[in-house]
Amino acid sequence: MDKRIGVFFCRCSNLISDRLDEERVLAKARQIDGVVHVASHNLLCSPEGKKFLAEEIKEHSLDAVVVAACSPKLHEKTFMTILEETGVNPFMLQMANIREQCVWITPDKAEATEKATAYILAAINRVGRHESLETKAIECNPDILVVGSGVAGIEAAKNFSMAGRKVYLVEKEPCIGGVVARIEEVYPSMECAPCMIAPMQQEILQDPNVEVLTYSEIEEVKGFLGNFNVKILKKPKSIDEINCLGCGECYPVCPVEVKNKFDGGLANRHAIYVPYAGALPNIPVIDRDICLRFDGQDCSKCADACPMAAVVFSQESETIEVNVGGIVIATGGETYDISKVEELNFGKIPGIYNTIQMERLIASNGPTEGEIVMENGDAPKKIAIIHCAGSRNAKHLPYCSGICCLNNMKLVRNIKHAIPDAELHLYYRDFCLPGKAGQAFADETLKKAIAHRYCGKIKTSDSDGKIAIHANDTSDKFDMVVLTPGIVPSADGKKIAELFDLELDDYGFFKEDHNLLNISSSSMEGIQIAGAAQAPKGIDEAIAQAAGTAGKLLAKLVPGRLLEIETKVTVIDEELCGGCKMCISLCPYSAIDFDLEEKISRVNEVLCKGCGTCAAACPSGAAVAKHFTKEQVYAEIEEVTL
Amino acid sequence: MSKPKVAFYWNASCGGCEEAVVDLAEDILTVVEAVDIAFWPVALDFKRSDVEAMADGEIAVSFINGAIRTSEQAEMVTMLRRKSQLVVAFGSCAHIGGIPGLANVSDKAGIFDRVYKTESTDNPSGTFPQTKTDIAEGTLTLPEFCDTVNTLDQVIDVDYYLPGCAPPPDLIMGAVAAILEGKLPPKGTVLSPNKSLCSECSRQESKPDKIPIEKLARVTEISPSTDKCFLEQGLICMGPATRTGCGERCINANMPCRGCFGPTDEVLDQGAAFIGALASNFDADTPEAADAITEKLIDPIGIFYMYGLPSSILKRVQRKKEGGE
Amino acid sequence: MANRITIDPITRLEGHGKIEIFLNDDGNVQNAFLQIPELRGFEKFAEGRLVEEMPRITPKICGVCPTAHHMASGKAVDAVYGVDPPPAAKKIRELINSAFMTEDHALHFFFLGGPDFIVGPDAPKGERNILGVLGKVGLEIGKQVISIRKRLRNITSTLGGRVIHPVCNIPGGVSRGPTAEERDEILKTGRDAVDFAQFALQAFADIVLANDAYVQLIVGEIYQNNTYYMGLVDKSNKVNLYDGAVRVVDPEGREFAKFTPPEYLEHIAEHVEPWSYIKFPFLKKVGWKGFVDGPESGVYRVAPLARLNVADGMATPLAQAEYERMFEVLGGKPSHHTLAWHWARLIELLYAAERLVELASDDEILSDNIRTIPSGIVGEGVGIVEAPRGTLIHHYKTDRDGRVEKCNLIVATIGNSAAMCMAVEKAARKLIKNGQASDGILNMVEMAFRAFDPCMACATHSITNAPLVDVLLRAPDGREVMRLSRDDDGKVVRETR
Amino acid sequence: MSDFEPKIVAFLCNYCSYEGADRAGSARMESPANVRVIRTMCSGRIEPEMVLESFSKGADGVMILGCHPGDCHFKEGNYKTLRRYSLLVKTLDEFGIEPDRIALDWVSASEAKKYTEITAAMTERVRKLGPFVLDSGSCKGETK
Repeated sequence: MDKRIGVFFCRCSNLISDRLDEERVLAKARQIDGVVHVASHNLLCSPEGKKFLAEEIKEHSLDAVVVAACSPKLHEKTFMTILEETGVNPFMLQMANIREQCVWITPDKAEATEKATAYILAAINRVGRHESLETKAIECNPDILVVGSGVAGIEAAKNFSMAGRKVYLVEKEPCIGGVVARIEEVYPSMECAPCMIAPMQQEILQDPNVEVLTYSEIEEVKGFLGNFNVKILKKPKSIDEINCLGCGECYPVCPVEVKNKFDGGLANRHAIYVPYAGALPNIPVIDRDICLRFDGQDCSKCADACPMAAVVFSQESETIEVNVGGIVIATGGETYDISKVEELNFGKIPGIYNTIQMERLIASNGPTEGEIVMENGDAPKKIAIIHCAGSRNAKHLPYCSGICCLNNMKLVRNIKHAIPDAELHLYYRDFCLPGKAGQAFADETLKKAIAHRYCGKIKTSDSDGKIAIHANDTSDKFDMVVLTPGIVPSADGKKIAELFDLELDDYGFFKEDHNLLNISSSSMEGIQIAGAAQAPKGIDEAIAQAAGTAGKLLAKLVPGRLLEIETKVTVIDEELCGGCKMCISLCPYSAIDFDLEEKISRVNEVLCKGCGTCAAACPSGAAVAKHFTKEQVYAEIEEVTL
Repeated sequence: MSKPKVAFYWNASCGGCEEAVVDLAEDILTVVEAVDIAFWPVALDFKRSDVEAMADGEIAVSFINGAIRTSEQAEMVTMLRRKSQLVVAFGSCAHIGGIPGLANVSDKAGIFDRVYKTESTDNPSGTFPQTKTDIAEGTLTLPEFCDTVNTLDQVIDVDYYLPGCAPPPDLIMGAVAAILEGKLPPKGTVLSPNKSLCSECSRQESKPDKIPIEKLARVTEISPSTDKCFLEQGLICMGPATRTGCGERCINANMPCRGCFGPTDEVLDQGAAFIGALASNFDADTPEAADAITEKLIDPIGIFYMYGLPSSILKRVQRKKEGGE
Repeated sequence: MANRITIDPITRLEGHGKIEIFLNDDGNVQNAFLQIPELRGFEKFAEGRLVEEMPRITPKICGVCPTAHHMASGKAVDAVYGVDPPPAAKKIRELINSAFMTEDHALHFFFLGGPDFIVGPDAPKGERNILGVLGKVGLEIGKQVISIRKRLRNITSTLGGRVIHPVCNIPGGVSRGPTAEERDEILKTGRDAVDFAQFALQAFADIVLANDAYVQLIVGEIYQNNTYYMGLVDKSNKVNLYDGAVRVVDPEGREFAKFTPPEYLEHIAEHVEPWSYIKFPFLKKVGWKGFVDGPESGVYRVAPLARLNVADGMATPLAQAEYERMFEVLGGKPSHHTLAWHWARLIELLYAAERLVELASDDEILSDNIRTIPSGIVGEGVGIVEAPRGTLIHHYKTDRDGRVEKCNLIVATIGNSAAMCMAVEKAARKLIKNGQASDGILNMVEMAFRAFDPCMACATHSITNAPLVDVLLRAPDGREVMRLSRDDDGKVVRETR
Repeated sequence: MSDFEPKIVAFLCNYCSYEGADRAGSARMESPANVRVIRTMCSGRIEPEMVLESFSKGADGVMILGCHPGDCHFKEGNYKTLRRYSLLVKTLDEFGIEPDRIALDWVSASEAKKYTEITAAMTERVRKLGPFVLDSGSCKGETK
């Protein structure tokens, strides 16, 4: 090693020097080849100390420096900066931790002296093998990915767009708007939901900053705040979106029908369909799982019916790769599968409905165009709404979703509006009516209903065509019963969590960074969460949280700001790598890819965080952990074992 | 001008390296024409005295195979080093110790105690071979048998290495050509590509990027698939930790690599490097789970160091007495 | 203290060989020793290894006959796991073994033993090699020798992965079988090998048998030892090189013993001398009586002539005919004529080639069923095959995991170790009188060695000339009194110091 | 050999164990001078080869300390260490190096006390085993 090495001993104002034989230590250091200068200072981290160090480095034109002092944890940066200022590569520094891990932990002066010597010699031997490294920084990407296009997703996207950011809004369904777009009215204002949300939908769909990707799913995510690489799978709609007018000629002619989940299964849809009347964007998709043509049969009825020749059976799925700086997860929630609560007999006794079904019966864009009728077509005369169906129940949902009660009040009003003479009963434990408008809204509503209080136990049974409800040792019969379950995370939350490497809470909602201080950040820097994906909440809270996430990310992702990336990364020597692939699965940051051309592995230095695990596992020594190379570690081993 | 003198010598080896030379078939004739084989005990009138009589450096190049197992071998190669301008360690045994190097799991006492007391040995008096035996007519002598097998470069300075058990013809001819044409790489070069075997393996393409190793298998339990990566099948294949250039002879016979070419330049210890690569991919996140997989690896030394024990960092199994020899 | 003659070194047998000849005060031979100063200790370092790795480890005992070790080891491992390979696997193994035998024997005749006869014992040493043979039989033939060897070795490379140290034997079968194309090539090679073997025998007849001097040399007294013989035979007592029972005949040719591999310990024991690293096998039931021959001495011999001596015949037609012809000329069975080893070797060459064709013609070797996966473990197994240089025995004991606890090896090449000492001593006694070593001793000793084909033949597989022996006569003080060696023309040079 | 002072090489990960060792010092706790620390970014960086190298260079014992499973700064580096450890120890054992000469443990940044305890325990363990001197053999005939 032909470096000019300088060794600087920090007395740490006698905290160190009192506890060992300084001269002995320094004498040893002086004997080592390559050490051209050895000096002590009372306190190297002090302003004078720094000045001293800088001058010494210049004066003795050192190109590698050992600082024997406190822990590198405290002052490695400090001294690296000094090297840099004096024109020496900052990585030409090696600190010998002779304070915390030597004199302070070793009462015996002689032992401390010997150990300090070993550490200093190891540092000298190591620094002789150091290489100059260049710190790298990348410009952070200000663009945003929003996953889920319910009210929360749309609100977030809108905010980013307002700030002029490019937004990718990804929705797995054919249409945007989530649940809200499918209900008639919202509490407490009883405002028309479609009227309320449609403008938001249209705005987003037409926003030049926002690329709406419906019928699409996330395939792969890599990276960190400021630099995420995301692969998005665009499922084939089998429709030419430019040519399609949304005239609706195609679906009536489709010979296939299945229950439509967007109507809670109350009505059927065809293989080619739009989820519900007025869904946006107004473009049908072909469900290839049930389409005859994709079952190998020769059917082209929809294509024949299309005036614009917009049906494209040959359309293929496409994976697009986008780079964004931040991500918002707004995948929403859904209602608990109430059929799991056996004693309520949902799906077994005709006339028992769940919230969504009721909403759709009420909705004028629903299957009955707003008429509340039973399967036989008659309007129900006597209706019961059962609150907390499955909620606050250890066997089902232990928690209270906090929005069902008020929503039920809304249903009461909708029902009374549709069937004024209907007899309406509410079965509840106690009402949860949060918010400044909640109580008033409930009080006003309850005048319209006959309420039964019950204590926990409730079940239903079939009694000749009617539904009997048994509670509090009393029974009563109804034409229609509405069960209102609580809110759970959307079914694919788990998959999303894995893709984005996020933590979930006990109930499967995305875990917030802090349950009080920061509910809009996920467990991963740069990924925000909004809406029911984080916890059950109403529209108002969802919107607020969405706006919050936007604020956080906009603050973090300032265009032009540089993000420093790890310097001590691992690199794979192309000449040496044999392509055994043993390293690839080891990287916690998926930073290693296999180059099919060259048949070797490559490290993406932007993603690499420098843990060196792959280097430790590389059987041909091709993977080299910068600043922690074998050679450098062995240099230390050699001295500390002397 | 006179042809360059070439010497071939062998130590603790099997003769396979000589076979490899003979397997050059027609090619060997061209070699024989180009050089003057000054010394080849297998082939020529062996006169140690003749070599002793040579001037230092008179031999252009000595190809020496076999590990160093006896004092005689050590003396012989020391002399050859002196007489030769270049010394090439020829084959796995000279390069990294080879199979005879596995003897470093034991020592002279252990070996004598077994070899001369086997079930079939009729040796009631417990006679062992002696370096000196006095008989009525005089004294018979034998060379000393070492406790530890050494690679050639642990005994003398080596210029180049021809790896393999045995080295394949193309590498041999390549080396000979390089020497004859004076196109020599830097001293210490192993005359085979500095990449792992996987780079040439026909099964690399189909090998998945991620192979979580749930459990290891033995060839006693399964029949190896003819196209899947052996590790993917749970069978130990030293390919990832082994230098390429062999022509994947074992893989072509549907058998996993055992590492006869030794590691690549950057690796000090072939076995340790392989342990790092293999075990990091164990599908285990608890000590218990890791132990469960490890349990299947009954003979780590025999598998990970089958050819390279003497050249490994620890070199031999450590004997339960303080100090080495 | 007697005078001593040191022959050091002779060509190696897994290491150098060294002969010490001691003269009594009359200057006549009092004692002669063959010393083998080499040992690698496989029996020891096999301990602790996984037994299924043994077929990959043990071939390294000998790079000249690795295939034989691979086969013996493979069979021993099958036994350890108590598994019987499918017929196809057995046939593929024997096919490889036959290809190897053919190639190895052919090489010996033309490259090593051949020159003595074809070119002539007293020809200049520069001619006493394959080149000399070429001069005699024509370059075309020489090219044939090289090419047939290459092609035969390719069979092993193809099926065994490596020709030097094959790897294909796994417990209960082989790792791969031949493709149809490979099979066709193998068959072609086999047929050519048969022609080649017949040509070799013809050459032997024309050049050797037609020359009375040679014949006298063969049947002469110098190269005779009346010993027991050992070799593998099939059910009908025909020579089999891959499988069967071990048969032993006494010096009269009567069956002395016949045993299966697991019984070998009842029949074979090895004697240890402090002056050699090699052990000296003998027949347990006769006992060790020193380096002497005759029915009282347990010394037995192995390899070609021994195998033909123990067998009732050859299992293939062409070889059988040659077998009968040979014993007729040699004056019946058994033949004790060491130099007849060469002849017997050629007959085995023919047999191996014929067997190769038989096996290659068998469609079963194309079967997919080449493996029986072990279901349990027995924990002990013995595998025996005939290596070119004799009966080869591998014996393993393992724990329940199949890890070797004990390994015992009786390697073919030492089968004749005692006999070789005797041959040397005999030649010496014959040729050294009153302290004067006649010039003839050189070639006589050389020929005695080459006849035993020596994995001394490790040494002999070279295109240059066969090894030469120096004879040093030493005074009691160890001073060299005389040195006998050959000059480049093969003339004996006597240097008195 | 009461006067035997073992040399122990301790590989510490930067984010947990090294911090823990620092805090032990800051709190003026006591840890044997026999333990010589080498810092790596993550315990996942520590190669089996480095452990062998330590022994061959004169270490009597080797310690590998990392973050607690689940707490790794690099998510899962310490799991890789854990996986390799089992096979490494087994191999060393086959080589005749007692498993007691090597240790893998988890020390968080706050576990200063634990650091001092395990380093002391390890030192005693190795002291009992006595020195490790590499038996690398030679080419001399005599057996010990």
